[in-house]
Amino acid sequence: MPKLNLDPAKVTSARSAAAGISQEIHTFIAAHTTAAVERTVARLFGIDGVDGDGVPLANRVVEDLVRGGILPRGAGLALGNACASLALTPRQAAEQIAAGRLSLAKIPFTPDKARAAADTHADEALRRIASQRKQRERLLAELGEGPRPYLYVIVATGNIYEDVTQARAAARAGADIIAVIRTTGQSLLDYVPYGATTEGFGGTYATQENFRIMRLALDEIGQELKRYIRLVNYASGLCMPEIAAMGALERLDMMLNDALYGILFRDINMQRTFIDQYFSRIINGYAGIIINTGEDNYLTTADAVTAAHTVLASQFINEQLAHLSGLPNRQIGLGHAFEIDPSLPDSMLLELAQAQMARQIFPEAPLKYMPPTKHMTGNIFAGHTMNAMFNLTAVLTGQGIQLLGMLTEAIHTPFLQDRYLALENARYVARAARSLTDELIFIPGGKAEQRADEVLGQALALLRRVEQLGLMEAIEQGIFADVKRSRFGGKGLEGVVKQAPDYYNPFIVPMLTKKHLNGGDA
Amino acid sequence: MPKLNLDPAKVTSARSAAAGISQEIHTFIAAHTTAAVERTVARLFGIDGVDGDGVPLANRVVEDLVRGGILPRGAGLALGNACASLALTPRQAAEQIAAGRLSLAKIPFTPDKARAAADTHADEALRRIASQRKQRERLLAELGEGPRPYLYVIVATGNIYEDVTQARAAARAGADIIAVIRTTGQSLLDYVPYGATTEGFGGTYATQENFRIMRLALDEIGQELKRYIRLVNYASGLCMPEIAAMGALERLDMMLNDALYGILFRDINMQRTFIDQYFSRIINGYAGIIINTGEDNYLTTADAVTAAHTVLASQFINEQLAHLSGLPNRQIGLGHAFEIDPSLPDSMLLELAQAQMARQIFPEAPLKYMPPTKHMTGNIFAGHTMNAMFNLTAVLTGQGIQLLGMLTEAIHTPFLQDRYLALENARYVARAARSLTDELIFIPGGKAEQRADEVLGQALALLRRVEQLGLMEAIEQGIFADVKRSRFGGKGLEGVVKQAPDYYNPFIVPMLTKKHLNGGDA
Amino acid sequence: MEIRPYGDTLNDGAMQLSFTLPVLPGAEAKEAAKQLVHRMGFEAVSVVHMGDLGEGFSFFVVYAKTPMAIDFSSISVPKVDAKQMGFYQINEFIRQEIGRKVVVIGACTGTDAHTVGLDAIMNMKGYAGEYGLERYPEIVAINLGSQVPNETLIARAIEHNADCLLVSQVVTQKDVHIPNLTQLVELLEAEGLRDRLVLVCGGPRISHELAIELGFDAGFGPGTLPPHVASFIVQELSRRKH
Amino acid sequence: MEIRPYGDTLNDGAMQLSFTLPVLPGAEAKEAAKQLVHRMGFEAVSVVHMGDLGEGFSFFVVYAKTPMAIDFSSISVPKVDAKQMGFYQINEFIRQEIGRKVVVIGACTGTDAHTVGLDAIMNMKGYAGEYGLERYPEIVAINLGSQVPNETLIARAIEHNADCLLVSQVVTQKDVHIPNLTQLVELLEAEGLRDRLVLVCGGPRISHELAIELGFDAGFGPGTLPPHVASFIVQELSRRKH
Ligand code: B12
Ligand code: B12
Ligand SMILES: Cc1ncc(COP(=O)(O)O)c(C=O)c1O
Ligand SMILES: Cc1ncc(COP(=O)(O)O)c(C=O)c1O
Repeated sequence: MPKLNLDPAKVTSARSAAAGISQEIHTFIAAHTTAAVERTVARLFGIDGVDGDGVPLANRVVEDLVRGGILPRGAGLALGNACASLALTPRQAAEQIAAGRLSLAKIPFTPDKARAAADTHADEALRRIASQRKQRERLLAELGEGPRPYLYVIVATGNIYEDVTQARAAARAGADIIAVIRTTGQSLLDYVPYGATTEGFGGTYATQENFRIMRLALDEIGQELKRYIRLVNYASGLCMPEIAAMGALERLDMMLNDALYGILFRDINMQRTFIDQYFSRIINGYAGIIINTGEDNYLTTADAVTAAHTVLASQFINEQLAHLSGLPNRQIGLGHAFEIDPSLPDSMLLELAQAQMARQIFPEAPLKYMPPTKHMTGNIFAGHTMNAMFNLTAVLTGQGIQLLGMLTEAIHTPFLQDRYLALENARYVARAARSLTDELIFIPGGKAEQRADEVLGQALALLRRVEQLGLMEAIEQGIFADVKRSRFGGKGLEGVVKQAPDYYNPFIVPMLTKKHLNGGDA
Repeated sequence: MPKLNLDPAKVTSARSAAAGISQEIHTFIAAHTTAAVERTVARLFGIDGVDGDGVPLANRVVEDLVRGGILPRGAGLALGNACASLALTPRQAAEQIAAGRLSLAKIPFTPDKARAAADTHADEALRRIASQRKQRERLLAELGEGPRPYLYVIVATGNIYEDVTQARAAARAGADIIAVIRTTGQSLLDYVPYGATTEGFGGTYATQENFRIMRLALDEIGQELKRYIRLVNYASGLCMPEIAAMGALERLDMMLNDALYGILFRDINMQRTFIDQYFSRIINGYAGIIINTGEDNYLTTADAVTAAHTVLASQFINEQLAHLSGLPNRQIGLGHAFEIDPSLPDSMLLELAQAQMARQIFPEAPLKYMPPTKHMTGNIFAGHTMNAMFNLTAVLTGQGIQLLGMLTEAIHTPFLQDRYLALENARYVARAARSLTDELIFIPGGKAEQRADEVLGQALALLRRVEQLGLMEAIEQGIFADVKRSRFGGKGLEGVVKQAPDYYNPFIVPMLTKKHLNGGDA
Repeated sequence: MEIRPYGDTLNDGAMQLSFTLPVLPGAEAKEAAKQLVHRMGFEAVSVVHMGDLGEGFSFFVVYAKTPMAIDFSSISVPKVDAKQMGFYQINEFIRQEIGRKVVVIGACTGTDAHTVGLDAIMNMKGYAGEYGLERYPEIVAINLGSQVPNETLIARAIEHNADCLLVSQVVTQKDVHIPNLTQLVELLEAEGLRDRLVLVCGGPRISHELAIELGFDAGFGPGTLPPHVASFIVQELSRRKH
Repeated sequence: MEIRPYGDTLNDGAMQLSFTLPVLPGAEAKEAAKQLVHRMGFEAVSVVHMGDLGEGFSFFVVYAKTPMAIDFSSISVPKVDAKQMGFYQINEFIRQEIGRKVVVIGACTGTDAHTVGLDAIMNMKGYAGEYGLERYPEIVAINLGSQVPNETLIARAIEHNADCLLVSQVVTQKDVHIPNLTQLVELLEAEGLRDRLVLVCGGPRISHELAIELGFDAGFGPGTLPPHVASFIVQELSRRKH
């Protein structure tokens, strides 16, 4: 569907406003850390597992740092110090802490040794992640993958073993990507649950063991089908960087990771989120994981026609923040959605214009295109038709990642048959219409072009306003998604601390510089 | 969806080959008549009803003509003669014939009086039909109609009263056109059943009373909805002109009427069909009824990709034959269909190319576009998606009449809910995409254009071959739909007779010259 | 009046079903599908589609006829007991019959984060052309938003001396809403607050009947508009006063 | 092995239904839909959509759970009793075991004009990559086409001294195929021809079971290929010879 004629000057201005916004927030981020960031360092040092009360050891470590007042120095140094001083592995140290037999603040601090030990332990983690990344590349080369847009479906039974059955069946039916949806409420937990789980509501707990179980299942079926099947889970929430680390270790391929989602939609404190997303994205970037941003969510509360520009503005911000975390464009799966009220005339024209506009403004990004959800009703037949129009739009505009709509969207998380029908719908439409992408063009100056120009103009104006206000202030004023959040409100603020002058996170630099990944960000 | 670049020379050549084919057949037609044609004259003279054995009076009259050896002179003269000589109405004459009390051949023949009486009785019929036509025009002006493409659905319960319920519901759900499908087997009856009927299989008997019942129901609902609802039935079969006459009298708005359908798909003798179709179309033309040709049927036995050109070739022939019957382009609803195997790549591209090609080659014809049928399966969900793609193609290429696909096509004649879902699907797609028609263009020289050119070229070659062979010979060779029919085989040959030198059909000239329709064919 | 499903002939009993069976597709699977539907009492069972879902599952589309009928005249549905009033009428009613502002607190409770439905009822801008409760001059509407623990909701109710609680529950997988709603009633009873409050819940799978069953005063499902809810609240408050 | 429908958890019994009731949409109609499905033995009945079909009809989409299970191991499906052979094998079999050409006459009988299915089995060009019977050197295949009265079919059978009749029935509305197929068997029996012929029917709603029930020797449904049919015919002929 070649080229809407967009004003390149507007695109450049919008991008530079977003860069300004991101830079400003980055100054704040760079001076802070959070409980979650430090738990992540602990996890990457190999501190997995829970104590007798089921509390993750990583949490025990950070509680100990807080108690000892040395969280601002970072878990890396504290653990490095302990390991070096006491000749323990980080895991052993953590177990002793959990048992109440060790307190990190009480160990005399020898900065150089601490730092060296931290770097050593970090390096081990980096090697594990790098090897997972290389394994992905090997498998992709060996098995190949489906054509774009990749077909993305969710499993959400609440039980990881049922999820496996459903995921394997979906892969057979043509899915390229499986996302294991998370149970309600997990994003507000300030720790990551542990082990294989079978009890979730509207989704399945994100645990490292669940990641591993699903990765194994998908690798198996991928071998059988001779097609690499990608695995997705959610980073966003109070444990954003921790889950990103788990994903990196277990070779997830994509992660939901939005700089604003937690703030706006989960009332997580904005300072906490900004700091957490930065490190989580560094990890995603290093691991070769594609992030999925959540702009689709705006349109579940706001109107898709009048709020279209907020999606675009947020995409620009997410892109710039992602760049600061070292994510290359091809790992930035910006989100958008087919959510225009189907009772409106021209809804298909407007959707095509919006999708094509996003495609052109972010040409290298594997855009993640979300199906109709809020206008889906219990009329599964009408819903299936809407999904067909969505599938067509995704193919015609060359989206990167196509999350398939379910005919039962308004009813329940997908049944096995719902997902199958969704894949059948998408595959038929893609097969029938794929080459129309190169066959049809928009007339110059037509309604589609006018609409895209209008949305771009509004997004630019919005970004300029946000740049003036600063992002935090803008959110306080309720500029995004009609939601107002205070800088000091929301969940998780207590986990935010200013970095001490000698703060050190042994992962930031090597990850940003793509250590062990010969060929830079390859 | 503007303009494929088609070679106008090929179009002109194809049209002129079709004109040659039609002219040749017309010479044959003009020298013959059939039992059905003469029954039609009798019917138009007001000879409705059945005798004690349930045999239609019109059949009794023609049997009498056959017995008396005067069928070649035509029922018009014979009845005119009887009425003039015996001071009877045609109906009274027919009743006496049926009672065995009168034989037309036995009445001394006074040609001038006979002809004058025939003209008088014909004129009454012409006035009735003309007034129905004007009533339609009045209602259309008063009530208006839906936007194009008109949404066309079928009812086929077998019971005219259930059909009424279903038709009224369909009109409320957005249908513009209701077709009452005929029971299996009716097209092979050499008479028209009588009265209201409640027992059909796969459809409902076409009777004049059933026409009347449905017309009334649709007029009522049209008034309520302030939208004129069109009524369709089938002419084709052994009673083609008779049913056309009934349709004219009861203000049907469209009739299935194809010059070749009966020959190829019902093994009706070709001579019989050619003669019958000529007069039936004259009646349709005079009554302002849009004909629907049946090219879609080719694709139920042949492959829609490799046989695409046979559809186009047949459209050209149907068009030219229709012109010879005095049908203006805007009453020629040429048929075609969305029948490409959905498992093929690019099916949507090929369908769009074909539909757009037809649209351009017959710009004034209200093309009748048929939905997928043969690739529909019991998977109603997959079928509903195919129907959505069909609906989109219909809208994008500006078809005139859009026959809606049913998700249960492979299962049963439509349930109330099936039709509702079909209308909902079509209305959504039209609303969403209507303005894309003007927004998207095919790239010049692309696959769609190449495909259209290929099909046009093949159709031209085929038409040239048929022109050389003559249409009858071509059918004998099995050139259409892979079906071979002999000139002397099939049903109904016995009803074909050569016209006597004094043969007279009092309807041909006034109908062709649109008598009583002030303003010519207006 | 006995009624039956309708396909294309009155009382033909025609119905469409689709479902999955945990067996590989094949003649036996198809027969199993047919027998299963037959065993449910259906007649003329026609398995029109069998698809391979993979992993040893098959998908079926079935048409069948039920001989079952239902006496439509005997159906009665418990309905929210309140006269429908509009925005102006409701405010006037409060002024006349209650004589002070009505305090309403809303929340999506438990882990539910679906605020759109509750917002439709409460937000200033309202829904489908009807103002939300925040716009009513005689109502003090406090929307606590998403993922509010029952305990927090009760604490706020006490703090603001609320007249009415509005609870939204949208996620219903594995019936997660039932214990959550039940727990709220139990907590309120334990605190002796239940009778002081008009207790209302809503959501796409909530019916008035279910709400009553769970110990609420009213329940509102899909398509609810703010004045429906407000009408009930104020009339219930006035009833209790008298 | 007891099996139940599967939604997202083994044996959850989840099924989807849709149907129409002859009542206006409304709370009572929805309740009627729910009760009807409940009365069929379903549990957890959720009416997720009610649509207005006009003329006093409502459309419902329902999800519900059935407690019903089926013992899969007890299912047995009568199958056409013949070893599958290919084109060459079949012709060889005829040469070896029958020793003369086999005469097969096919027709779409009654008012049925759906020839595609029968043609798929008989036509030279065949279907889905398999030659039709006309291509078999050892078979004389005569296709009478559509809308053939049973009487005509029998007359041709006598005329050609047929070994086998192939009858296609596609239109099944109001079960019109049943009397039509039954009448053929009766006519053949009356003429004393039944046992001299291998009698086969086919069509999208024909199963082997139904065919047997109606007095045919075999029945073939959707997806049948020419060699399936030919394998049966020749083996049945050979069985009868011995
Ligand atoms: C929008 C949406 C979201 C948004 C919510 C944004 C927001 N701020 O609300 C986002 C994207 C965040 C989201 C997330 C999730 N969602 Co969600 N979501 C939806 C969706 C698409 C629409 C819901 C909606 O807004 N409806 C519109 C409103 C107006 O309708 P309503 O809620 O019925 O409200 C009306 C009435 O019910 C009533 N009402 C409602 N509440 C109340 C309260 C009172 C007191 C009264 C009087 C009346 C009343 O009045 C309202 C107006 O008429 C539905 C699917 C669908 N199409 O329905 C899924 C859906 C509800 N979500 C679902 C799920 C599972 C989730 C997740 C758990 C998935 C995941 N694991 O990530 C998450 C987690 C959320 C959480 N913790 O709860 C499932 C629930 C399945 C089930 N039956 O349990 C659904 C059905 C989708 C699906 N098929 O999987 N979701
Ligand atoms: C093509 C078609 C037509 C074409 C037929 C052209 C032709 N020459 O055959 C035309 C357009 C003419 C037509 C007309 C009508 N049709 Co029609 N048609 C269809 C359609 C779309 C496809 C059928 C088909 O060709 N299938 C492909 C073949 C290969 O499959 P098959 O028949 O199942 O055959 C396979 C097996 O069953 C088996 N088999 C079949 N026969 C035999 C015989 C033997 C001996 C053996 C061994 C095996 C065997 O082997 C075959 C190969 O595997 C179906 C809908 C659908 N998608 O199924 C409707 C359908 C069959 N038609 C239907 C109807 C009602 C009609 C009409 C009566 C409508 C009308 N009133 O105008 C007319 C009248 C025809 C008549 N007098 O019978 C209904 C039947 C409803 C019902 N259940 O009773 C259907 C289901 C459509 C619908 N939903 O309304 N139709
Ligand atoms: C970016 C992003 N993160 C996370 C989620 C899910 O978050 P939660 O688990 O809080 O519902 C979503 C929602 O789909 C999302 O878009
Ligand atoms: C032109 C035409 N006439 C008639 C028919 C129906 O004829 P019959 O009643 O013989 O099935 C069709 C089939 O749909 C048709 O296309």
